[in-house]
Amino acid sequence: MKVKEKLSKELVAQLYRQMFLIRRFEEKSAQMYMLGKIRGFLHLYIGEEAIAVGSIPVLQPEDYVVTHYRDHGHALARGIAPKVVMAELFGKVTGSSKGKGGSMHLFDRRLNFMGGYAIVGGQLPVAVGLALASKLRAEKSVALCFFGDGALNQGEFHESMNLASLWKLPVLFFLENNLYGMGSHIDRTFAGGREVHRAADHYRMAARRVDGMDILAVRDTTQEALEWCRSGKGPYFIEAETYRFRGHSMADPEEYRDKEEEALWRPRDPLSNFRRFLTEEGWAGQGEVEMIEGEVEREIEEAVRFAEESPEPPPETLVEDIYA
Amino acid sequence: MKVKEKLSKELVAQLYRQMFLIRRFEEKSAQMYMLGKIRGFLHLYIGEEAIAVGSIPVLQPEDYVVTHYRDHGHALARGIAPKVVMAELFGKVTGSSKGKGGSMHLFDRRLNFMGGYAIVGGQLPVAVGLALASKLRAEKSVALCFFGDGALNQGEFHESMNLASLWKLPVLFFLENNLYGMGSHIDRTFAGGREVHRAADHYRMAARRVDGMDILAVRDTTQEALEWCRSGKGPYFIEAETYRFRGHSMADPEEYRDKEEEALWRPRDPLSNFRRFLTEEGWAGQGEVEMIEGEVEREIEEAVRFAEESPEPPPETLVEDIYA
Amino acid sequence: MAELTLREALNRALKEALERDPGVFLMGEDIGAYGGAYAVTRGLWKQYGPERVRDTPISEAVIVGAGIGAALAGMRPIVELMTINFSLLAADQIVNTAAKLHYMSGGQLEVPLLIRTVTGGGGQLGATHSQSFEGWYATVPGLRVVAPATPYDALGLFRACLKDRNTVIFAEHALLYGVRGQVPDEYYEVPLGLAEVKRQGSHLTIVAYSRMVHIALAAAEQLARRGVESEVIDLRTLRPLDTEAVVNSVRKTHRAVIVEEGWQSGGIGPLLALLIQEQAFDHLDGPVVRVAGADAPAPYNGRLERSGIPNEDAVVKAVESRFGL
Amino acid sequence: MAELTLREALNRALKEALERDPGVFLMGEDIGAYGGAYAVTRGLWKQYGPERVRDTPISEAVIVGAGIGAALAGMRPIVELMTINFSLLAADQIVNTAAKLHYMSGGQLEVPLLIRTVTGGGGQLGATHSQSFEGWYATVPGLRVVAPATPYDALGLFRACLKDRNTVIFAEHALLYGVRGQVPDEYYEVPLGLAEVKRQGSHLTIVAYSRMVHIALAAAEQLARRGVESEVIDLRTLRPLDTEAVVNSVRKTHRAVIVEEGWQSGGIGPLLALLIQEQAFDHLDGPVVRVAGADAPAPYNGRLERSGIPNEDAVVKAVESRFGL
Ligand SMILES: Cc1ncc(C[n+]2csc(CCOP(=O)(O)OP(=O)(O)O)c2C)c(N)n1
Ligand SMILES: Cc1ncc(C[n+]2csc(CCOP(=O)(O)OP(=O)(O)O)c2C)c(N)n1
Ligand SMILES: [Mg+2]
Ligand SMILES: [Mg+2]
Repeated sequence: MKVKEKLSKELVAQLYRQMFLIRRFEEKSAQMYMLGKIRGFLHLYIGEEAIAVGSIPVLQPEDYVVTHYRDHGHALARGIAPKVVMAELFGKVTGSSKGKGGSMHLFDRRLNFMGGYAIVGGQLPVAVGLALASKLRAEKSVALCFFGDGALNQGEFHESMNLASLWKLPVLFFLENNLYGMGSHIDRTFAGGREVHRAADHYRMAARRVDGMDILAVRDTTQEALEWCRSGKGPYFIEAETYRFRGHSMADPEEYRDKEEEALWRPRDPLSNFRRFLTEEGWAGQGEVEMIEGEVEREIEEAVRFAEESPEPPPETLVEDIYA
Repeated sequence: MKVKEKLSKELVAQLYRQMFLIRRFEEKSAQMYMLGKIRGFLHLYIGEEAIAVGSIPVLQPEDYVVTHYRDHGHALARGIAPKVVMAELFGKVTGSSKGKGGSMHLFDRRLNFMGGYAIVGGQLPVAVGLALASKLRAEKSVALCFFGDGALNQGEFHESMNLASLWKLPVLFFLENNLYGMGSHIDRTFAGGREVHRAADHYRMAARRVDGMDILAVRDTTQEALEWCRSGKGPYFIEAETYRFRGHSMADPEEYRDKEEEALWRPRDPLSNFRRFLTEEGWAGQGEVEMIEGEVEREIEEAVRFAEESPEPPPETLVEDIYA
Repeated sequence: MAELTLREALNRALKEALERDPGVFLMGEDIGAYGGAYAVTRGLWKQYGPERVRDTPISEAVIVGAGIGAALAGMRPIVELMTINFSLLAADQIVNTAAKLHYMSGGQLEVPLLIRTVTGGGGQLGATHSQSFEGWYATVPGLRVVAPATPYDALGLFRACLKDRNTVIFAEHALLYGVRGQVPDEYYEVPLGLAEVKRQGSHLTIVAYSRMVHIALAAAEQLARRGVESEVIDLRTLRPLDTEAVVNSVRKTHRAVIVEEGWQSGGIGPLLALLIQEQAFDHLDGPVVRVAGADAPAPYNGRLERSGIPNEDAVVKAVESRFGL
Repeated sequence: MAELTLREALNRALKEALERDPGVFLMGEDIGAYGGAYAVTRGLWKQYGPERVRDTPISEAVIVGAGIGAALAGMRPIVELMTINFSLLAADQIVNTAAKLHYMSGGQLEVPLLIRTVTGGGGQLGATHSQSFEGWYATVPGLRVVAPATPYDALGLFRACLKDRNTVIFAEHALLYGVRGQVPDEYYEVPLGLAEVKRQGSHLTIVAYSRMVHIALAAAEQLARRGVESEVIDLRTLRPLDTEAVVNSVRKTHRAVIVEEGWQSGGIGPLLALLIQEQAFDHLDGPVVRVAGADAPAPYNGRLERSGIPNEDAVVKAVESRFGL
């Protein structure tokens, strides 16, 4: 049931633009963190951009996205404006949560971006409920739920997989397997071996593994999975193999990964590879690519300026929005 | 790696005696419940006796047993005196927990009977810890952990399976699959289908299914599994297919099982079948069997008398044993 | 008017909710085919079918989490946690997710989730099955906590909860399901955050909620026989807490007794005592008195268990010994 | 004597425990190769190896449950829950199992399990990562709850916990790890259940624990400059609670202020206020005053977050406005 679509210049440029945007956004965030403009925990998505950009743009507006605390990439791919995300990281009232959520807790109700969840595994049951609502109302919405390899060992992962499968709910479980949960390699935390998508077998759930560094493969697999979910066949599980090029968070001493492993993954950088694909396969000229990059650079600068200049949330907001 | 042992008259008589003891104990408990001598929740083990008696007597004294709230059978099979269990059900100070635990919370430290746990799935992590201690001290103790099909969908089950397998701990996971968790049939709660022992595949754990109504098959499988665990190969998962002949608890309106299903299981009654095996295969004469039964009847009567005549726990014990 | 048990009042509440709002659905362990562990949902599965009255696996975390998700998407889920003891398995979803999404999203998301659950002891179910955690949930900003004492309040509060846009812990006491009371046929609501004076009096104020309201009323009856008139206040809602009603009464009576089933060291009583003495210190004739459950896990033995739960004698004795009344 | 940070004191405590008792082992998320999220276990994995310093999957329930099992079997597990926020995922094991096995078994079983965890806010981590649940755990019979404010107390209390035969929640405040203090080279213990007067005074009593002790001391300093002498009591242990020490001080000073970081409606403060007014009512010049965190989830924004956590000015202001001092 391959759904490989015909690529267009516009599409390819658009995808590159989004990946580049995330990369630069994250690099800028790191810089702002060092400057003390951003505080708390900051988890970067660098190296994993092909997943968010390969999958989220395939969704319809009525679909839902939930994810973990490493959520900037997903938020940007869903269309939250960079300046609104940056303002949130700066803790400003113009941020997506008026400065009250922070990096790990991004949301946009209008975009059905139902959030970054900072408790490992905590978003999975929520995704099941979003899909349940879709099914009960006989809608076509699918709940796309991202989580890391670390979440595999949380009870909530299993309870969610079981219920989604049992009730045939349109959840697309999307594992971002970057091999590490903080400093722990998956081989030291998960007893099931490396074919992690086989976790779905236990629940008789459809599953596939995909190269998470290859944006087109991710896109293709996501389309296939969404079709499956929308057709009422129940949930689907995708395992994307990927790697984070930075530490777990800005506080990570990074003493646990060996340099050889890192070196093995570097050439798989989804961004530079897709850039090469664009230019070498004739989808875009060097000039066009640089134009995109220039635009993005400016957008990021503008986002920082916006965040910088935005006001802090007024004191009374401390006790606002506790109850609806 | 079959370990089928040679049966002896003594062994066979002993096994029958224990099964009959549990059966009569449970029937008497039900009666005492109707009389208001026992209160709270009371879950009977009738129909499942072959599991506890097929497995627990195979253990060594240094092995551990943990189980759920349907725990009378396991407690008796491990050797807690019927009168001590009955006294606990009566809430008397002579009971295994001085009347403070009740039916769902039986314990005997000296017998390494580490308890009845009344939170579905709650005993599984504890079993993992007992096995961890065994491994850390390089002992041979195995933790035998019973749980029901209802526990399969609790996160704690999965977290426990994963950790036990990851760390190669000597846990014998023993699923009493009686097809129902309260009023819910397994097909309505578990997405994985009927080959439930395959749940272990996800954790690369050794597993087997056994006829839980056949005490010798249970015994054989348990021996095999214990050998596996003791040899350092890690945990083992046994699924025993069984059926409870009574309601979930004494409060169960029993409106959810159809009579045909019940009728299908009745002929598989582990007790009457083993009785027939004994007499028909010449392991014991009718007279011998009746003698055993008579002894057990008297032991049960004695247990009730003991429970009846024992004193209530003194008032001050309300606030005793909160801290060690 | 009809005389209903609290169980019947709740059953009516659920039926009404299912009738009026297509967004309402029920979800929980054995609420369908089995009829509910405490038979509150009896009959609803047959009438509304397994799509709207959903039996779930024993998976408390995802039951609550799926309720949150469905609520986010605009449905009106009513989730049953068989007892509040098991809610600990869903505590993360309740406290870290349901209670916080509205705030963390800067007001964008709403989680109108109603969590019905059974609280309290006295049934000889032992330590793991006899706890009262509603007081703890009442400490969590973002949650509402409701605990009715009568059929009238149960139905009226339930309706108010359904209109509320936040997550509510609706705690039903296991031993109150059989309690009877008059319930109007016409629609009415009992607003959240409004305590009720269940008995008027001028000598002292007894504050309670859920089953302890009945204990307080019985104690008041006993005290009245010797001329001591107690005002009995039923909190009904633990969060928001109607401090005003309590403080006003204490300003009048000058004496306060708080009766609570849970552990001495927990519950809503300490907070209420703090607020009373903060706001009515100069009106108090003596310290705020608290009568609470023993600071012990619940024992199975019936006599022991009862000795650890406040009864009317304990309340009367406390009034005598602390106030010399 | 050596000057150590609280982190170093705890690292020494862990090392010492591993040295002295072969039954001791550590277990938790990323406490080994990574060195601990807050670096408390740094170096131990290299020194004691992966068998005794065990990295676990992210599975809070089984981490605690396996600790319980190992403790039952006679080992001396020390478990780290990365933060107390995540402890909700293990709340069932802590409250329904660890706290109850001794009681439910009629005294047969013991669960000498030490659970280290990080509490508190102030790090701009947002609502899910900035909570203080130690006060709630302190309401649970069967548990002990400890929350040190200084390196000296951290090491001394840790040793006492290791000798105790019960499950302990050992709550370390994220913002105190860098705090320095003198720590004797010789062995000493700080007994559980014993508060300490950290500063003597006669005009009022300020009670606090963990980070708020430092706030209380700073406020006392400020008050002293205008001649108001505060007695500052560090509870150190929330369960058992040293009510006596607090009440004795209040009997002397006639004024009590309780400072706490957590939500207004939760924590140990309300219980303490209840007990103070119960046991020292006639000695009080006015109501027991409480200064606590805002009754709101923690916001990310730093200025907002700080405005919701008591600081010395808030304490001083409360003393001024409530006592006219
Ligand atoms: C329940 C819980 N336990 C622990 C943590 C601390 N923590 C935050 S992220 C993380 C690692 C998660 O790894 P993974 O799921 O693989 O996601 P990745 O960071 O690799 O994207 C841990 C342990 C947490 N946030 N929640
Ligand atoms: C966490 C939790 N949820 C719900 C319950 C209520 N409950 C008690 S037993 C039971 C069914 C368990 O079924 P199963 O595990 O199959 O065991 P069986 O009764 O069949 O032996 C339920 C739902 C509980 N005790 N604990
Ligand atoms: Mg990862
Ligand atoms: Mg079952």
